[in-house]
Amino acid sequence: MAVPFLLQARGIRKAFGGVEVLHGVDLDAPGGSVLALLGENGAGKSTLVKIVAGDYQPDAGTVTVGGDSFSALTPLTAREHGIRMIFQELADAPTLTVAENISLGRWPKRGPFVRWDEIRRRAREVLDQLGVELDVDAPVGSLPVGERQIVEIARALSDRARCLILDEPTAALSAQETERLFGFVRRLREQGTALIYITHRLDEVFEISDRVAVLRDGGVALEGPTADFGRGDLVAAMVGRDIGEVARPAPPARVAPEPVLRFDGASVDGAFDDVALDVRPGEVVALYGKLGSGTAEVAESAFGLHQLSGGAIEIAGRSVRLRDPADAIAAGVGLLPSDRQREGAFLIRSVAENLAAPSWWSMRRGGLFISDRREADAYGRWHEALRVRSRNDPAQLLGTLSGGNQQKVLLGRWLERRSRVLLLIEPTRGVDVGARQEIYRAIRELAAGGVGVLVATSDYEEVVQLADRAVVMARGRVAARLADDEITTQRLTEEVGG
Amino acid sequence: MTPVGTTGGTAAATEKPAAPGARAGAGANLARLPDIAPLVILLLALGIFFSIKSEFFLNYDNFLNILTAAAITGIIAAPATLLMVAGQFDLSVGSGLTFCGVLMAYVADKQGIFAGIVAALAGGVLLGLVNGTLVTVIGVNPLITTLATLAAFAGLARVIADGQTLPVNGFSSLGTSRPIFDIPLPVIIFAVVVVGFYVLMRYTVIGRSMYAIGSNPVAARLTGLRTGRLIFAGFLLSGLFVALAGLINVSQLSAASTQAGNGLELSVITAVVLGGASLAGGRGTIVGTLFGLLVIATLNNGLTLLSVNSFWQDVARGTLLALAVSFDQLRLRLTRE
Amino acid sequence: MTPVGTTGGTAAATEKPAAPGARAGAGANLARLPDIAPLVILLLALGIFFSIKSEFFLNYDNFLNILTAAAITGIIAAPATLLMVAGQFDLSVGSGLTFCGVLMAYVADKQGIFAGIVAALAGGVLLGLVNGTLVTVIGVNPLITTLATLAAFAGLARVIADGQTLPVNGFSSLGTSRPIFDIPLPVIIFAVVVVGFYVLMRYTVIGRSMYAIGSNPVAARLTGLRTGRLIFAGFLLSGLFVALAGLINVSQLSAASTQAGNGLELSVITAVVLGGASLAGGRGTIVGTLFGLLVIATLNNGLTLLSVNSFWQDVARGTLLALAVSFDQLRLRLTRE
Amino acid sequence: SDDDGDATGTAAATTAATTPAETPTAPREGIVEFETPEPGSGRGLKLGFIALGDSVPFSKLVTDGMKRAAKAAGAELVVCDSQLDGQKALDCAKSFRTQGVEGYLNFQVDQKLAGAVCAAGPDGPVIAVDIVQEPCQIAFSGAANEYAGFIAGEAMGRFAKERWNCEYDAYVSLESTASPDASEQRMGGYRKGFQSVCPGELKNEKVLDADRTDTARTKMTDTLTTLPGQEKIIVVGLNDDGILGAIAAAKTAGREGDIYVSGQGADPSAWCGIKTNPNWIADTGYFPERYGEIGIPYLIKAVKGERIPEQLLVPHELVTADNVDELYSPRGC
Ligand SMILES: Nc1ncnc2c1ncn2[C@@H]1O[C@H](COP(=O)(O)OP(=O)(O)OP(=O)(O)O)[C@@H](O)[C@H]1O
Ligand SMILES: Nc1ncnc2c1ncn2[C@@H]1O[C@H](COP(=O)(O)OP(=O)(O)OP(=O)(O)O)[C@@H](O)[C@H]1O
Ligand SMILES: [Mg+2]
Ligand SMILES: [Mg+2]
Repeated sequence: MAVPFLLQARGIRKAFGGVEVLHGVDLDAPGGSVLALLGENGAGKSTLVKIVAGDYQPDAGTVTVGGDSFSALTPLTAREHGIRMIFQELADAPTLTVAENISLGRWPKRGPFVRWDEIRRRAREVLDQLGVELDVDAPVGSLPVGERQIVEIARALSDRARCLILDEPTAALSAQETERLFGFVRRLREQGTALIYITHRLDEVFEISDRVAVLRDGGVALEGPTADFGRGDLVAAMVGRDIGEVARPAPPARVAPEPVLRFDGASVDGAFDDVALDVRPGEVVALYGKLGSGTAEVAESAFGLHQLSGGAIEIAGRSVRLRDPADAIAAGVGLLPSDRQREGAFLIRSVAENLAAPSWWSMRRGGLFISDRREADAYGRWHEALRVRSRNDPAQLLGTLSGGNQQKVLLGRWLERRSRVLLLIEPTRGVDVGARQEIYRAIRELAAGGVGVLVATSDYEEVVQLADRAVVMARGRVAARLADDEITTQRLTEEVGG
Repeated sequence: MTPVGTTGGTAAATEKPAAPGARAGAGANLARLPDIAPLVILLLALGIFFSIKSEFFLNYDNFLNILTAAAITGIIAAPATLLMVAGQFDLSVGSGLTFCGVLMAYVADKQGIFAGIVAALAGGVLLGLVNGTLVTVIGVNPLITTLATLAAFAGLARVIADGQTLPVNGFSSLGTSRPIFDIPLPVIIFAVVVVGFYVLMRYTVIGRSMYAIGSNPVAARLTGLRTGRLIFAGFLLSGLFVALAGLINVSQLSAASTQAGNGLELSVITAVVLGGASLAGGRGTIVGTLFGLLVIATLNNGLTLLSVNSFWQDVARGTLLALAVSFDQLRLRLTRE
Repeated sequence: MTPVGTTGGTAAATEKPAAPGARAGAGANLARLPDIAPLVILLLALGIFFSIKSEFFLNYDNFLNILTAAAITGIIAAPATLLMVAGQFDLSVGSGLTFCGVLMAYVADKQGIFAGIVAALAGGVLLGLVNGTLVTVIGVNPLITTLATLAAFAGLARVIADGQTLPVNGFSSLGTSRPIFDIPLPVIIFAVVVVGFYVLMRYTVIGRSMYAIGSNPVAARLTGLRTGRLIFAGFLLSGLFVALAGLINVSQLSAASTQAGNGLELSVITAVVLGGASLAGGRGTIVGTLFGLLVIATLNNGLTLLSVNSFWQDVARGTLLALAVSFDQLRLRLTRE
Repeated sequence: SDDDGDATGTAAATTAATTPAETPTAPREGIVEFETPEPGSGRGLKLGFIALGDSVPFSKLVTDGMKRAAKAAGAELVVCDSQLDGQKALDCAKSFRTQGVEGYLNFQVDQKLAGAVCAAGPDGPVIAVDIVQEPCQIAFSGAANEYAGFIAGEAMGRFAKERWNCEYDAYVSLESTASPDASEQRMGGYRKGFQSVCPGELKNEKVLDADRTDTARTKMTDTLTTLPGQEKIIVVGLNDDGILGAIAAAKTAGREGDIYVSGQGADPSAWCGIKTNPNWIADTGYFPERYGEIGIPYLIKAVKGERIPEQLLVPHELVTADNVDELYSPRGC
């Protein structure tokens, strides 16, 4: 390699439906270094990298890859030039096996035939390197999201990329998996690969990146070596103001004595065992554990998604048997699922409908009627409160919002529903730092208004910033219970185990 | 993040529920009008063409002929649109129509007209129950389910009628009376059904829920919608309207034929899909279906008026259908860029 | 974390590609065998039942009758499976078969048999080109596209034949010769096609790409697969095999009828879907389709041997179809819990 | 110049084909009488019947009649429904061979496909039913199409002459592209019969492809629009289904009195119309339920090696309001 690899974007412009998202962005990603790309939800990060990966065609500008310039790449030309991308949302083939997905689109072949043995061997090899154990013959669609994300990463790593783009790859990964991914990223950097890394987690930026670029208002707001900046600089560049330090919430003003949600020795076969837990109106309880520790299943079983094999669940003092989510919702429970697009979003419907869906039956008038107006009003309320970045058009399709903003709309649907119990699974996954604070504030306000909130999360910062009490889980069992000042990053990491 | 592939435009993508940025659904108020624009233009073009070519085309009577021809298919196409919006199909409508008609004739012969009507409606409900149970309780794919009931109910109808056309006397007013402005009753019923489904789909919880279910069934369940019940209700509605259409058909012909509904499922699906509904669910409107029906009925009517050979009629119908949709696609492509 | 909704089992979810926890796809080697198990059991049960009931059932000749009856549908069902795996349909196969047959007869009458064969194949390619272009280049929904070509090509066939059945002499060996073990050539061709598509779908890059496209077209495009071209090729293949089936049909009947392919599209889809392919794409195998075909052909054959009234045959066919798939669903439900 | 879309062929309906040497002037040649088969005459014989498509009412009546006659004769009858599909008829023939059928009646949809079906079927005598089955048929049984059309056409002509002195407004012929041969013979017979009373060119002739009730209704509705104000419209059809559709169209258009109809078959669904509708001028009776009383006895004879006539035509009857009660038993009119 005489000339080191360089990926260069110049003057990239892109508009959607008349609204320009990128106003002429320049970006350099040299080989052998990691560029962190930051920005608020909807700033245009994904749009920019999709242009580089050939998924979107820019309205203006050029992309230069290793010396060749393009006014528009296609997925195929991008791939041929060594560009690989891990998309923010899963882009896998659910009915195909893990092995096939890892080799998707470039199956090893002999003549016209694919080499199944080689496909499996390759898959095992990459997965070994990533240190994960997965059945390579299982259909990807049968795996949990986190594992699917790993398969996506394995795919991008399984052949020699000259430029690898990772769009929020760690959103669904455990700390351990994240560490392994970073190991890989470093190795690729040493091998001369150009890496673009998009994240909302600032500590990751400092841990892994060499350079940083912040997108704001359609342009690059800040750019330079990571070492030159502090956390505050980055946040300020992203949101245009300083949002201050992470702090523990003030203790709740008023907590009713009677729990609104109670797990009494509850078990679900194969997921969790003998969990006891109270959530009282007015408080936020965190259920902290690594991916696969059972935290999500605990929350889901209070939403009627798993049938208890033992113990009981009480809501507002009454023992309930929840056969399905409709039962749970009728009992006043709301759930924000972990896999936004698959389990929460109506992508081809409007944001207003998405927000109002669980409330339709109580919004109706005169029998079964419902009006666009009332839906729009509901949207108006939460659009403001949650600072959703969009065209502020209730009829905009949800699928055209950025990922983080979709998350806010889906959270808003339970705020609108006025649930007594909120079950939030990874509520700020993929949400930017600024908005994260907004969401935390909204959650705290809800609690203050008498709602009981249970947050299942694998993000200890989230626990620290949000929870009044924390229940730590490991391997399906409660490992520790922490309250108030006991909730520190350190304690959490300790209790959850190596 | 926005699902990838918005600009793609390979057709493969267009049918996937997750394919975003595809044309705006019915929910987007503004996006709606343009959606059926090409159908409206096509309808106008056909109207102008046939008016020039045939002196009989532009005429109140003929206008009613067109609507009458569309009425039976239309009455069934309305719930079919609702089902397709929820990501479901009902292929059993044709044999359902036959079955209900035959049941009516058979019972009416023995117990009188009123009992016959009740029997037909019960037959429609039965069909809906069977389809609904198989799809929502057992979990069988709707296509297979309704292919199975398509065969079974056609057979049952023939068993009941012993393969014969059964005459029905004294029951012609439903199909042939013209209560106001000389408009045949079936056309009025058709209009009421269209308006009813327009309101249902656009302004009621049930309609909304159907769109939600079609656009993402898992998410629909997780927002508390009783997806099973709602889909069940959709199949019941379909059965009920099939029975209504069967009654009208019997009344118009004063007889129940075991061939009456042959091929109806294809006409219904053609109209619904031409009207913009997506097989993947989540998209489609009753207004679109209405225009789909009108385009097809106008085409058939005009070609008959011009005494076009039936073979060429098929060719013309197929070609026009392809052209219309291609044109629409190209338009979308252009406006998007 | 487990995707929520896994245990749900509302049917609504089962057809969505994204539905989590849905049954394992064809790609999973181990999951494959059990998938067709209920069909195999059903086939055995039918075999035993008919063997007891009719002395003529269990007999080499009758066995060949069953296979011959399945051959034409089967030759078309193979590419149809490939298309469905890629998330596409071809409803134009019936009129395509008619069209190619008529073209063969028309040209053979003027230019000789060989020219006729070439014409038929060209006709199939033309059909494939039209479908492929509309779907992949223009981006029209495959259902609409092939509904349009269904009408247009049926019309064209009738125009060419002037509505008549055209006799074809001196071309019977393709359809009726029995080169080895007294097995009719169409059966041998059918077997070769099945094996060919088995290998194609299971072991070649093209086959796997089709699964990827059907499973998630967006992902397929993003990994650089030429989705448009591949789907185009799928339609071309479909057209080509339709032509082959058309030739066999003409050869068997020594004539080309303008009714030859009526309703074939439904038989093909029934077999493919019964065989486990999903309308949403990404799932389905040629072995499944083969068993789907055999179940239907055996049922038809056995019921005819028992001289069951054809109306009851319809009822039996529909009911059995529904029962078989329900049973399969219930089994899945049980094994999952 | 005809029309329609779905030439689905389902109602190749009261179909039939070449009845050679059938001319209106010598109408009754080849016509035989119905006879109840002699009990026991068929004992030990295995006979076959390829049905046209029992979803067509006419075909179902034929099938049932065949079964009755075979039972009366004590013969085993294997019935196979070809569902209006040549390919299925071929499967039926093969299956007959497998089952050792000794002789069969063939009512297969398309005479041009007969060669292949003959070749695939068992050896033994074949009697064609309504549709010629060259080269293997030893006899043709069933409708005398041209004659059947002729007698109804003649009756219609007489009506037109008496009522309007042959000054009618239009002549609408409901035909079938799905079974072109039968259609041509039958409707040609109509024309000849009509013209034998009202000579000269037909006035304002319209030919519609309308062999099913629903297609006939749609077509007739549109056609009536092109005949505004006309009150003397003659409508003739190759089956009663089409006529029922035409009447429905006229009724819906409020012009029930403007059309004067005649169909073929005198199916049960037509009896009340013939009896009570003054505009239903005449129909031709086909007696499909009694086809078996010709087909089965002659097939038994043939299997036993007797010579039988080549033409076994049905004794058609002109059916009008005057004789419908004698010939049939219309109920609930
Ligand atoms: N297909 C589309 N159609 C319309 N608007 C779109 C589309 N894709 C993106 N947008 C808009 O472009 C803007 C930028 O979106 P993008 O997905 O690039 O944001 P992002 O920076 O990746 O955000 P996040 O951090 O939430 O992932 C958003 O306002 C979004 O609504
Ligand atoms: N999501 C839904 N899907 C289908 N049917 C529903 C749904 N929600 C409610 N229903 C039906 O509507 C009826 C009344 O609903 P619900 O119990 O929500 O009324 P409500 O008590 O007035 O509501 P709320 O307590 O939210 O104000 C019930 O019979 C129920 O079957
Ligand atoms: Mg993004
Ligand atoms: Mg309530």
